Amino acid sequence: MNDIAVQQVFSDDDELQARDSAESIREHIVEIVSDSGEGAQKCGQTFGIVGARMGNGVWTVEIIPAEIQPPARTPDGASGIRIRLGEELMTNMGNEANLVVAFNEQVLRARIASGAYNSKTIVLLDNMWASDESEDIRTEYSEALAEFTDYGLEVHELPIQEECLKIVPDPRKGKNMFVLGMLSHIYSRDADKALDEITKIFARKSEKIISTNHELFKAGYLFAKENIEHHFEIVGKAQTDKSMVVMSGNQAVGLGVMASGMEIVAMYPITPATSASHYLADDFHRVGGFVHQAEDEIAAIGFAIGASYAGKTACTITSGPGIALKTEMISLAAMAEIPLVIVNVQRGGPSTGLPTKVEQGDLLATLFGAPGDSPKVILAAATISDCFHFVALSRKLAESFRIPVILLTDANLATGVQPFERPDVTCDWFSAPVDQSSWDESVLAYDWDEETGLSARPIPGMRNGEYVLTGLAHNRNAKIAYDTTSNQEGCDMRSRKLAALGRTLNVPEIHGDPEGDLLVVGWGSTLGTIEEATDVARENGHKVSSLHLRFLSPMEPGLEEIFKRFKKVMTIEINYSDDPKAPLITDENRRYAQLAQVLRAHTLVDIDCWSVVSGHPLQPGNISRVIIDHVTEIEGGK
Amino acid sequence: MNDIAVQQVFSDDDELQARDSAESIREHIVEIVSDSGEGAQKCGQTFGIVGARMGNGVWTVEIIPAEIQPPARTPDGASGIRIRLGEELMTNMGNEANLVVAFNEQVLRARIASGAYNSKTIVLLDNMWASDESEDIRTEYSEALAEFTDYGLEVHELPIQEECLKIVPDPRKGKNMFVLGMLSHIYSRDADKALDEITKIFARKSEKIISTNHELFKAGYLFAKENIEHHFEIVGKAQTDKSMVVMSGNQAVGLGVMASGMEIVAMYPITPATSASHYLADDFHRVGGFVHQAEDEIAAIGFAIGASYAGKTACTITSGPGIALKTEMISLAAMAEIPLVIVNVQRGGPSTGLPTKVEQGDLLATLFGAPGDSPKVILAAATISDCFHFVALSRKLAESFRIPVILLTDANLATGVQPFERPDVTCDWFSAPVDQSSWDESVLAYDWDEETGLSARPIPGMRNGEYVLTGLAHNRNAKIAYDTTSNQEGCDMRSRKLAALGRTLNVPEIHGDPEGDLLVVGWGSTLGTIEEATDVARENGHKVSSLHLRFLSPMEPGLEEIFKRFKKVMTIEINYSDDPKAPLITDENRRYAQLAQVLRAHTLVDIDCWSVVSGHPLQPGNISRVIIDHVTEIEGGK
Amino acid sequence: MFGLKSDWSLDTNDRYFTLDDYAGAEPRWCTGCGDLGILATIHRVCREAQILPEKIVSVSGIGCSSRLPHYMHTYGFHGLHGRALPVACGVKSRRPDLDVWVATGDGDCFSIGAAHWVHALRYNMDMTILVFDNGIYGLTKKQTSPTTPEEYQTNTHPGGAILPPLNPLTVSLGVTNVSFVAQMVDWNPPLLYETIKAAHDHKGTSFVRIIQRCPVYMEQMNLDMMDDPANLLLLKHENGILVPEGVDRLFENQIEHDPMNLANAMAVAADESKMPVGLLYRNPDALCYDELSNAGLDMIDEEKLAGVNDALDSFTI
Amino acid sequence: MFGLKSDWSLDTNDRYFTLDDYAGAEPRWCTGCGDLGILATIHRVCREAQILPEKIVSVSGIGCSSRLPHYMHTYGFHGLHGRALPVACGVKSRRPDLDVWVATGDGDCFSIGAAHWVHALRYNMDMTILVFDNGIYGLTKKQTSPTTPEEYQTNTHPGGAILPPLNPLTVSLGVTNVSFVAQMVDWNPPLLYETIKAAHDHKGTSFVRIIQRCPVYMEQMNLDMMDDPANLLLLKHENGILVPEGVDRLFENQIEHDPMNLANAMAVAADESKMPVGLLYRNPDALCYDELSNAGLDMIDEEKLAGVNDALDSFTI
Ligand SMILES: Cc1ncc(C[n+]2csc(CCOP(=O)(O)OP(=O)(O)O)c2C)c(N)n1
Ligand SMILES: Cc1ncc(C[n+]2csc(CCOP(=O)(O)OP(=O)(O)O)c2C)c(N)n1
Ligand code: SF4
Ligand code: SF4
Ligand SMILES: [Mg+2]
Ligand SMILES: [Mg+2]
Repeated sequence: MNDIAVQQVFSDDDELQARDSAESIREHIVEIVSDSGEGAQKCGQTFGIVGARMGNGVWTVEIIPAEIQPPARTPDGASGIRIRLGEELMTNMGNEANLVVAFNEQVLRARIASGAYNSKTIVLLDNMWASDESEDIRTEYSEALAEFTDYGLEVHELPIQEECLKIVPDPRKGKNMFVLGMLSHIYSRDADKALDEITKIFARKSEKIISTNHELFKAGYLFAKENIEHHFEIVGKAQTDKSMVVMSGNQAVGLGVMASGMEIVAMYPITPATSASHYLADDFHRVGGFVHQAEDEIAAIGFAIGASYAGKTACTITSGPGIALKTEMISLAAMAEIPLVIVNVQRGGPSTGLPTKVEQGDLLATLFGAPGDSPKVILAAATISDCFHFVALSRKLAESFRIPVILLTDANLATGVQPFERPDVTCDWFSAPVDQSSWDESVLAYDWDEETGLSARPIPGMRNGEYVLTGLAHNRNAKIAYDTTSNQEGCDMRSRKLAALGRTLNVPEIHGDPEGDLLVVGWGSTLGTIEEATDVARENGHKVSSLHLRFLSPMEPGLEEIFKRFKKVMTIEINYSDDPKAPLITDENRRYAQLAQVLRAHTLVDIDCWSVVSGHPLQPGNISRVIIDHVTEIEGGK
Repeated sequence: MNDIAVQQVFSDDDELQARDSAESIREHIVEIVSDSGEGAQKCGQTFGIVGARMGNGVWTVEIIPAEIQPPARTPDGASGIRIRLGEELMTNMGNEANLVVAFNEQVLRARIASGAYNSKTIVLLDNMWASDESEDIRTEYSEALAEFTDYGLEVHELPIQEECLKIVPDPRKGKNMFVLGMLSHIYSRDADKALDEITKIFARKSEKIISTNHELFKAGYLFAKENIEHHFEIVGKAQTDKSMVVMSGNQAVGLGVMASGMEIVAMYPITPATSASHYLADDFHRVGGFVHQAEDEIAAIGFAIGASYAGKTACTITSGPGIALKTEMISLAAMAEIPLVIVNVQRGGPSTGLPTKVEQGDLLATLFGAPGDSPKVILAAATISDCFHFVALSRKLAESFRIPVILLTDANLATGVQPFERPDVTCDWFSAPVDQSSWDESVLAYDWDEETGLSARPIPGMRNGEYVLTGLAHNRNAKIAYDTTSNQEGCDMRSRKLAALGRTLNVPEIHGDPEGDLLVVGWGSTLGTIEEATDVARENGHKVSSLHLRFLSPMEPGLEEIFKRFKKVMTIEINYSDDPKAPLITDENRRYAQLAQVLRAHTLVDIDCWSVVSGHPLQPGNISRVIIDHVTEIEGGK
Repeated sequence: MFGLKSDWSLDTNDRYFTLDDYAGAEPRWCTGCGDLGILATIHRVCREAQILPEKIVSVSGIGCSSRLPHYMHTYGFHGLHGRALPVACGVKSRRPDLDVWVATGDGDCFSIGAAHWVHALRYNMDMTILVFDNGIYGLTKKQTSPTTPEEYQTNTHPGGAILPPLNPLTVSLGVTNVSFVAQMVDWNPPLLYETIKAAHDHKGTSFVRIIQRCPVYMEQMNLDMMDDPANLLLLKHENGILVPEGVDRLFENQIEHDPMNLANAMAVAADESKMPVGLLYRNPDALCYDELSNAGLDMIDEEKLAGVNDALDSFTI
Repeated sequence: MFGLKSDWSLDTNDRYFTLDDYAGAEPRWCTGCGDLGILATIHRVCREAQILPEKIVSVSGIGCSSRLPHYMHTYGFHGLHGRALPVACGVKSRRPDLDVWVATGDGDCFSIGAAHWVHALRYNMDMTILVFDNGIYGLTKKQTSPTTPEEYQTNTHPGGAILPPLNPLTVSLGVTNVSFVAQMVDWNPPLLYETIKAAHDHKGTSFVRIIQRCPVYMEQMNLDMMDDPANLLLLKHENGILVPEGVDRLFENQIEHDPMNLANAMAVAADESKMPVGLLYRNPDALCYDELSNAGLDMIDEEKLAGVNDALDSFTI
């Protein structure tokens, strides 16, 4: 039996021995890069999950090529994954990788170009190309190798393909498990946990496939043990007593929907939002929910609005271009006060832009996109845990405030995988069943509370509650009203709801000292990076703190006061702003990053910004340099 | 013959006599209100045109009911027109009317409710209802009359219907010309000019119809002469040597398109934009142009973009909900640098809102509506003359800067009628013919100038210019580019164009002193009202000036510096802002009017705002009170 | 507060509804507008079926015709131009107990709403779609619609509409999974009644194109047909629309047409020499999407909680 | 700088184009993707017709198939998902000299673009529309499209697609003023060539649905047909698609079908037991909207100036 084999190969002695000789480190960043379709991502995800199960801090981020099946052995085709593994909680993708396993030398070149490595990076490279039958390939290989050496990388050429061929005839499917084995030895992983995970991956496949993959894993493990000098140990200290879950941001959104009690997700496929719906399509039935794939984005939100109107607050999930198309409907939801949850998994814009890449480019569009005044609640998830919890929160806010709620996440959260505390869902999380009691006839359909703008809504089926919802200007009685006061009153009441919600929010907590030279403000998926970078700056003796906003509409309170306690405030964002040093750009005409723009109007504080639209997640190393540059300037100006 | 009859009735003596006894006044506001379909608007427009031809300043604004054929004799059904007629140039609709002709008493009630009259308003009311066969109507009539008297109106009951019946069997069609005759006597109009205009109106109808209407006119004229004591004279002093045209803002937009050399307008009907296309559908063929009515707004802008891409910069005309639908396409035009003119005739929002009413509610949506960074040029017309000239300007900017240009007008300009200097169009105004010379192969499709972001574009048909336009991130060679630098470069270059255009703009001129206590900033159709109101405040001894912005993206330069010369700056706008005195609203959470929001971020000056969303044009009387209230507070605070 | 299920069958029997119980605000359509008669007919169908007013949701887009919900004393959703159908589908998606009606215009449905039209017919959720086809944009004052007759002068085509009018029947019949397609004129109240009743009785999406008079902007179009009923072709069949006694005497042209026969329906629809009135097609067996979208509706909270926990388990480390 | 007209007919004769002259960037489609063969066929048709590359504009939406413009060395417009057709119509609206091709997918055209699809067929502007129908969303990785076979498992319907697939032919044929409807499979290069050539030669909008293999996400769908050509039905007619010698031997099912006969075309399209390949319908006399939209194109500036002044005159006081 298989299990016995495991025992045999990984005897206690072996394990012990392995651990003994390992160098103890606090964290490492590992990448696995390959052509698309070679399973590098599956390998890395499993490596990450094993890490999480061992109590390590883990952050994974996928390296996604633009094409479905890009040509093999091309830099553009680089597909893979990065795993940051540490003793403590990891909050971002980190800087240059410490170790990378590459299935061919070309994909490595792309990663080098994007600054993923430095001269200390250990490279484990499949050497199969050195003896390829094509002379071109052999040349490419040796040329690239020379390049890498120039770059200072420590390259180990390994016979990965060759070793796998001993077990399977076509190592394109299987090499990844061999590599997982290698990595498991290098990082002193618990091999049983890894084998467990492999079993899970292939659960729907045959016994044969499972055992072959186990075999590959073991071969890799032993190969590393015998042939690779590098051997590390990263003790898992992040583990709490609490049970943990590990998932991607999009899965978290899907689970959040399930835990919120929403029963309808209406969507139209769009990268990088779609995988949230894929997850739901698999699992939504567990809570009696249904995913409607509509004919387009407008129909998707229309369908969700219909369900919401009928009493089942619904959700639509999309990305930038989809948000653009939904603009008119979002405005209807605001105007007619239809509870609705809209998840926007932001990607690179404008237009079709960078579909698979990260940007925080939709803040202004969601705040201001619709003609007229269309107040809505806007939340931004900063972590994968937020992705889960904020969906449930959104549903509650949508219903309590009779308002559309937009939850902003991004491509980085969507595909990143991270452990977080297992949420303790209770039945209170679910929306109440559709109320079908009689409606009190004396209560109007929009019986706005003067103070808060709030009102209860009749649900179809409620006797005596009959009213006609309209996107035209209307009065408390839901009747179309063109008189001189109704539209003003309606606008007042809808805006008032934001003030009412704002009153319930707390002043956000500052990361670092409550005053100082520089305050860095961020939002969304950059939380971990900014905090880590701020910490570095502070460790270097600079008076820097950071602040992360999760409510963007209404704003969290107390910002102006916080800002005034710092000599300078700047935002760091992944969206466009004019570089102040660029030609023609002056203090007067400079176009600011999106949150900076909003905060300037909101607080009148002269908020600076630093932002990029390269499509890549921010690295703490770069960001700490940016921060130190800015704070040094202030210190100089003292 | 008809002409002889004219001579007979209006002998020189009569004319003279009429003028002699007339009271000379500087201006009057006249309204004609009726049930829908009774021709009040035609009557008023003609009255206005005659005024313009006599050298008077004229401003007309339509009173439009929400329904096509609202029930007769209901306040909601009030349909009509207001004409402000003065010696000098008129720039806005003014305050309460001086004289009103009402076809029934119910429509008057709506106007009273909306504050259109005061106790000095002279009312000329058809008395036919006093003897209606329905007792209900007779009662309504007498009750309303009592109401009016209470209100202090000076009501003259006149047998208008009765008099018309002497000429036509169904005075519903015809009464308006009788009223035109009445008004022409009351205001000492040149009757020949009026008869001319009547002939023009019915040019396509039979001789019989023309002569009947002439007859009605003359009857009205004589009736007033004999029965109405009021008799005024408003000398036309606005007339210059220059030839003048008189038209509505939407007609001006249509003519602007014709004068710009654009050949395609692609549109989908939407109020209040559609009548611009109606005008073009009539006349566009004169310049070889074509109006495409598309299946929806997205197709309309797509069609325009296609024509633009193919070398014929095109135009799409719409209103708020249409802009919402076009959001994704506008972002494509920005991203792929397609010259395009988008006219947005703003109406009341959000959502379907107040389709026939005015709002300046789309500034933020056009500035920020699209995901990612989508720089575009945004202009706002302040006058009907601007509606004409800015379309031509927009086409030029669109081509020179390879950028979409959005021209904002509004429902007020769209239906208002005003004389302005006849534009002197030359062939230079037209776009050059489609360039079909060979393209220099060494020049890339986006050969961005580092300084300005500008580049020349290849047009299909140009040999060697072949390139593929894409909304994906792309490099100078128009190739899809997901690398780390291309998207940043593209975004930089597109934004740079705004800086380059901004450099060519002048510091806007201040209306009034260059410094003082209060600066009122406005944009769009409120120009005349704000300036008149500012003048009133200044005449009352307050140090108030005003500033009107026509470029909203990029902004005109020097604003911060201007603002700093005033103790306080506030915007006055027709869009939503939280009333600072409303419950829960604080300095911190207050949501500002749209231009105020933009200017606060732009200048960091603490800009206040006053705005309303009643759907009505602003009246100088109200606005001067608002201004005086605000400035008094500052003076008190000295 | 009652749960959804428990309340569905409450007090249906002790209430009797008159026409007035279904009538909302006073209609603001023009005198002579065909919409008035259609509204009255809908009221009648509701009254005959004694539908609980609070269980009716009428959904519309924007247009004269789309004002209809305001004139019903029921729940209503007067949404966005062209988007009635997605909203109606959403309403139905989790509320099988609601009786969903859609009022839409020729511009609303066939122009800006065309994609939703095709796809709603495909979904075949249980609802009654009435297209008020006056061949013109009414509310926005006389622009060309997809069904405006060629050469008819409008404000966007003052020289006359330039394309032959779209035939909504042939397109509708071409949509896979379509289950009910009928056509009727507004000025034959008994037949209109039977048509709307049959549409309402049908399980699935019933698509009824109603040729509707707009005396204000479209005098000509229908007058031809009204003046000379020979321009109409009455479709008769035992499975078709019931033709009330006496009514069929008005039609000089009549054919037997089996509504189960799609090929024949296509042929009848395609022949534009006469305007067919009656039921063109009906397939009671077409798949209804709402039966799928409503799956899981009866799940209780405890089951849901177990479901969420099971799902979380698979992510637990 | 040359004016539009003067340059139209310049130097057409002294240039000869090879296939390479039409080839753009190297295609990035998957191995075995049917798109590759379609692209090659388009290159061939262009080469045979010796179209000036700079006069070709290929317009697309978003999808794997919509990458096509990048692989042509011509002008191209790779626009927004679902919106290829309005853009293509706009391109053609004032440039009768340009040869407009549209590459679109089953999602792009039949789902999000459905309204434009119906209306572009109605406009019937002179262009060639090729729908690359792989029955799946390729680019976004295996979601259900309107033409996904029932029960086929996708990422949005892991339990299998729940609706019967839309029949794009019956819808297209139902659109008034449609003028050319053909269907072909990507894996028969000679017939595909003749089909695209015929489509390109046709004046008006040619709609060609190409059943396209997507080995990555849609193995099953086409394999049935490829394995057993008995699933296909070859349409033959002297006015139809030319069937190259030897090719018709591959088809055990063949019928004579007159493409002028709309009713027959409907019947052939509606019969889903076999997949018809060939020309279903062609009407050379349908009105072409571009002939109207191009009116006035040759007006010189002086005439325009006179036109503007005439117009201004009517507003002058
Ligand atoms: C997005 C959007 N585009 C355009 C309009 C303007 N609009 C309102 S109704 C209408 C067309 C009405 O025609 P139809 O659907 O035939 O209805 P009818 O009025 O004839 O009953 C249009 C274009 C709108 N309200 N919203
Ligand atoms: C507005 C918008 N919605 C969704 C998407 C995402 N998207 C890109 S391609 C595509 C569908 C592709 O399917 P199809 O049209 O069949 O083309 P294929 O890839 O199969 O050739 C979708 C949904 C998008 N880019 N833009
Ligand atoms: S305009 Fe026509 S469709 Fe609209 S209400 Fe009047 S008659 Fe009816
Ligand atoms: S995913 Fe399918 S359609 Fe797309 S390129 Fe690959 S094989 Fe072709
Ligand atoms: Mg209509
Ligand atoms: Mg496809």
